[in-house]
Amino acid sequence: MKIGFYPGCSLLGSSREYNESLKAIAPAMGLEFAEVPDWNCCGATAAHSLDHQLAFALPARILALAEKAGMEELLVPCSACFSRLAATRYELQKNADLRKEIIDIIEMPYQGTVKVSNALEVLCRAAAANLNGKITKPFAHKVACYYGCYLTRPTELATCKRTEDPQEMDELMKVVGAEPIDWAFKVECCGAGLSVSRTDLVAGLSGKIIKDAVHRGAEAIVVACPMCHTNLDLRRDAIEAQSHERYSIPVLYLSQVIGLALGIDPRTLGLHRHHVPVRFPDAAPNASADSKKPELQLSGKDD
Amino acid sequence: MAEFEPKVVAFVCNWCTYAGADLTGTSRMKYATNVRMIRLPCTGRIDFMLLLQAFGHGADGIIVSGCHPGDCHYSAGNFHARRRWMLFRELLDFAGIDLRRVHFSWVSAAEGAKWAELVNDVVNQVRALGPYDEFPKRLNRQSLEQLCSVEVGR
Amino acid sequence: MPRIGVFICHCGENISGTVDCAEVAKVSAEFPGVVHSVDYKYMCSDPGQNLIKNAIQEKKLTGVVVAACSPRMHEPTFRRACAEGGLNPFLCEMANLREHCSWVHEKLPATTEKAIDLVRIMVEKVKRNRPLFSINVPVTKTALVLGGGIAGIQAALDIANAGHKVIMVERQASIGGHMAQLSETFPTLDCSQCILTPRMVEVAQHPNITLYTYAELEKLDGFIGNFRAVIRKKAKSIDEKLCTGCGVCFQKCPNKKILSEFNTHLGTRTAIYVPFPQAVPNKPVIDREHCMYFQKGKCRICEKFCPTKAIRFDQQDELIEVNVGAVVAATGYEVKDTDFFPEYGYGKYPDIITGLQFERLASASGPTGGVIKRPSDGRIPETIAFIACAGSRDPAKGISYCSKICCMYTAKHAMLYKHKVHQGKAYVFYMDIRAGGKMYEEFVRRTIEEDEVHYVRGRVSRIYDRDGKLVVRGVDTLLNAKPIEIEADMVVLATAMVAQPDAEELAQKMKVSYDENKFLSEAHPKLRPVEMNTAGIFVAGACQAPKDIPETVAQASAAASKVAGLFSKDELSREPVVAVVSRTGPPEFSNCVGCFLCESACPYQAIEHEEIKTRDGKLIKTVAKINQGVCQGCGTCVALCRTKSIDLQGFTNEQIFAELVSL
Amino acid sequence: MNELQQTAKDLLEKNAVAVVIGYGMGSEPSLRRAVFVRKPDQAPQLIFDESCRQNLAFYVLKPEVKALGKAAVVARTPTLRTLLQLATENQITDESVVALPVGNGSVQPLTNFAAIEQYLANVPRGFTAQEQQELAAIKSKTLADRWAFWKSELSRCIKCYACRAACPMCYCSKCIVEVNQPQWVPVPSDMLGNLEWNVIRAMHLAGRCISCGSCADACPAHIRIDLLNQLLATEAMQQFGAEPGLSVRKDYALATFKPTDKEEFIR
Repeated sequence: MKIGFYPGCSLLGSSREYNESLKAIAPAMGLEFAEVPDWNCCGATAAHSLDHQLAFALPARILALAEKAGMEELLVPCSACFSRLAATRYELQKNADLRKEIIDIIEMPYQGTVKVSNALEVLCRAAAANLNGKITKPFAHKVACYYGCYLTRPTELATCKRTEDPQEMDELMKVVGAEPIDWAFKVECCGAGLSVSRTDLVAGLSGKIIKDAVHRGAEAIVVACPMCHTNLDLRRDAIEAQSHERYSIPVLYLSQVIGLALGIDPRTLGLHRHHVPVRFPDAAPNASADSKKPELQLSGKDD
Repeated sequence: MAEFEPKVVAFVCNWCTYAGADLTGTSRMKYATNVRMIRLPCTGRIDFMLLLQAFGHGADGIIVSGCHPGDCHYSAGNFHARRRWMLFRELLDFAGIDLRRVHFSWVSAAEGAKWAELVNDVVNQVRALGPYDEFPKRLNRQSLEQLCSVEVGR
Repeated sequence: MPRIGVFICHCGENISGTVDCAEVAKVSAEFPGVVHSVDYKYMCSDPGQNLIKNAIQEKKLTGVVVAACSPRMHEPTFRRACAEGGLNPFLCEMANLREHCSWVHEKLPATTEKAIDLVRIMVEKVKRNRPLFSINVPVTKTALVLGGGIAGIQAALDIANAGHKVIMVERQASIGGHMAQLSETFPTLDCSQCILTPRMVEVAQHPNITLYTYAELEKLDGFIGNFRAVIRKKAKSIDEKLCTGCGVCFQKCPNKKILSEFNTHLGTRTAIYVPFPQAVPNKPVIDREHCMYFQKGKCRICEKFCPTKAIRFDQQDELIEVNVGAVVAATGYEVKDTDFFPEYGYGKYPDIITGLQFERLASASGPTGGVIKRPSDGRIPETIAFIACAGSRDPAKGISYCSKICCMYTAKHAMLYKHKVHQGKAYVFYMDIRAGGKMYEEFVRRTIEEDEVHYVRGRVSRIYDRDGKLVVRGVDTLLNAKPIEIEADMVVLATAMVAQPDAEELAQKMKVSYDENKFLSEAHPKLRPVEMNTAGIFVAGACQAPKDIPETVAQASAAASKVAGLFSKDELSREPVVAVVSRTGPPEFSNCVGCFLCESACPYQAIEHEEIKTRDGKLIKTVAKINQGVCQGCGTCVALCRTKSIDLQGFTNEQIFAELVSL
Repeated sequence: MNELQQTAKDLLEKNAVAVVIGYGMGSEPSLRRAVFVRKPDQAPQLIFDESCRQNLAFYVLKPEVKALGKAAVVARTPTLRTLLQLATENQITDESVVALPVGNGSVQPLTNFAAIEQYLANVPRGFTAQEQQELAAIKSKTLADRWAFWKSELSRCIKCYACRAACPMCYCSKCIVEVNQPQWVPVPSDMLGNLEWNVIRAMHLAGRCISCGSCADACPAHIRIDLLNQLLATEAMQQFGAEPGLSVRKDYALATFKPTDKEEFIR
């Protein structure tokens, strides 16, 4: 299935491995991505708290470009981008006056025909259709599925059904052989955009999430959002400093977990880029020597 | 020639707007004399044909008014009426009948002032539009009287 | 030929101040059909009314127009005068010269012209008036009370004590309702069962009350004074006449692990059971879904031990048809279960309970004998958190209303807990404290000040488990909006009061309206709070909106007095302003084509199907028929009817056309 | 024999129906007329092509046709919808009529309402682009032009009521134009009466009209009265979600309401 693709800034920067792993698993999942030409910033996280029009105009331009390129569905892996694009589509659908106003600003025709999808829903759908029989190395570990905020809020845009206790990622993880744990912080706030400005707050909030996952026996935390990943992975030192505990639990993108289960080389999946070393796949017989190396590297952004 | 004085017919429900107009009276508020009220139990009773009949009998403007949604004495008559009005208005507009001559309103039994304002406003608007000569008329009392007087004159 | 009399009132100077009444009378005299036209200072005075009465007789009037004040003021007066003068009262109409003319216009020729027009309009209308006669319907002086909670009990007793028959229908095996489940009642802390059970017994023993428990309303037809109800008596599987209520059967019943509804699933019962020891009637029923004999075909132990041989496994549901004149709906409420709250674990934590469950824990007759214990492990909680507004006032959860009783019972719960567990800590999370009621605010203050319950103003965002504790995460908005966390052993949610799950179905059976929350709608929120928009059906208690016991009892007594008022006459008389379906001669017999599109437009479900048959019983056609006992005369069907087969007496199409033609 | 003819023949042979109402050749090659086939060997009279436009559903209600016994009716999509709408209005009962759907492939007799509902669920609906354009063209005129347009159109009306006779939803035994106490519509054909008649007709069909176009086809003066119906059908659909004739559910848009119906025109 061919599907539009909007990487946004993080998939080219801090979460390159999300991008890499999505692309790596795409063929097996029966997905083909077409990047939106000439795309721009989605506006997150500042625009909507500063300028109402700008907050809608930026995503609207992206959607208009996707429309122009003949796309029916647009995969937006970053949850923040997803939220902005989906919210814009929703508001413009509801409010004809606003739509007119925004069309005037972006000076492009806009119909709202492009469906905005996040990685979780696209991968769930693709897994159901295409993964059967392809799992060669079941990811047999206890995982804490962490949804964060944007996949479940606001309810009008939520793609998960039980928004306070979503199950979609848990089900997907079962498909690739993992054992999702029942835990309390699936949809708690990680601190998100305060990562840089108030690292102390992020350390507190994300610390609680990690603590609960660890205490309930999770071996990995699975996420679908670059922001969550940054806070849980990159801010680990700050978290440990504040909680006076050490946590070795790695944080993986769901695409990386699927990739591992498909037997894809960890380096291809970008596992070596993580701050917290990833010890998967653990000494499996056909694991390449290469795949063990990355865990020694710290946030190796060397290529 | 004296200024044109329009004839405005108001179809009102007994429980809200008629009572509201009573309150206008007890409060001694003044409004234009041009309005003639047809009292009905409920806006639900107002057949759309009555409006055309009013135009056909010389009305230059029409007011239809009843209870606010939720206040209907019969609990839902006004909701049913509102649906009919929605379609009827679209049809009149499509047929080229000037909707500035047909006004819909909710006036409660407590809104004496709103009634006075409404009547004045509609009368002023219709006065500005002039007599509704475009709309074909029936032979009615006045035209009959005119006819009679012509004959007598002969 | 019509002979119309016109009477112009000066109303002192109220009308004559701006309208030239003599001129109006003079012009009116010339209208076709007018044979008498006078003006007078005060038409509503005795001499004024005599003018009308005399003219009716002397001039043989066939219609009267009184041009005076608003018909909403004096129409009854002048109609009565006409009746006394020998004219059908519905041949009298009023032109509103005061409120709609003299008071709202200046003294100008146009004002007098308008007055003349108003008279002319009414003359044209009254010419087409037909004599109408009040509609009399007999009244069956028996009331049907649906629901045997405190609302139904109060209403039934009041009606019965007024000397009328009452049929009470309760769907559970015992009357008593939710009030029987409560421990103590605010603000006096008197024991709920102690005040309720004597009333339950009174119902059972009252000579005027017939009680059907384990029964439901199946069907309701008819109209005010003349309802016909079908009641389904579910099979109790016992012969009530033989059963003495000795209780041997439920002591012997082997299936003892069924969760008790009365104990809110915190205790158990047997398959043959009475819901609680003080049940009325105190005779068991067999719950067939859990009875081994009904499920597996073997057992019959109760039958073996029953000393009076009262067990009847082959008993069938029984349908009873009764005629009643009035219905009181007192079907009560439900509370939302804890699984309604995703943020509090979707009901997965056993120590998060509802307020109603807490009542059972606190009740001396409850599953723990009144000791507050955790359902999970039976430990006495050292810290307990109460969360008010669980679901209520939360549009995101679809419940935007206030459940009204939670502030008070939460205070009561916290107080009871502190009385029972002195060293325990109690927290109450609240949005606002609504303690409007006699001694209510004082009660809450006592909870806070004397019993030292910690009130935290803020919402709880999440509850999760950590090391055997329930972590309650919320915010204290009074402490600079700081997030707070409490490690509790038990959490009590004051879950929203909601309509019964089948409230909508019941409303449709009774053909009454209900609101978006499925609570039954009263006819007018202020002035007709216990009547429903279908005449003859009344409402009491929490099936109409959340309310506490005193309010429920007050409403039930009010409904009972309405019923007693209705039953005080043998016949009901009402204005004949109703819709009628016209009938014509053969071959059509009626212009109605039986499309019945009017049926759903009628706010009162007054439109019925009538079959026109030949003499030998062959169906010619089915046409609409208006039930005149039910019709309130709004005329919505009249405007909808394409063939104009329906007309509204008093406001006929002909009359309104005549008014328009006379413009 | 084609499928339609064969199906009709089978039905008649099996005595499943007493008459098949369908289209046959008219007095001129370009014309079609309704035929009532009662014998199996007459089945070849039945034809169906682009020119067969009349909505045959209304024959089903005629006493003369009813007297023949159970009928099968050759049904284009509008006819099928008409049958369902008539059912919601208590004019025909289930399994009293067999519909022979034409114009969408196989002619498989639909013997009950459920089958018609199911069939219609898969048929595209809504107005064609051309119909929408015609409506938009009038709407885009100025008020005065619209008035002038309809005045000139309606002045040609001779009040023959062919529109009524052709409309399957105009089944009232006594139409409002015949109600004379009071006289709702003046008898002579004058502008006011013509306007009133057409407004009444459109309003009475609002929420019930399934837009078959038979009224306009029947008009000898070629007045586009179907546009009035189309306008209200569009409005009823947009404002109330009314789509008459798709099920036997009683949901006449003007006999129900939503408290949230739009009312910005009411002050």
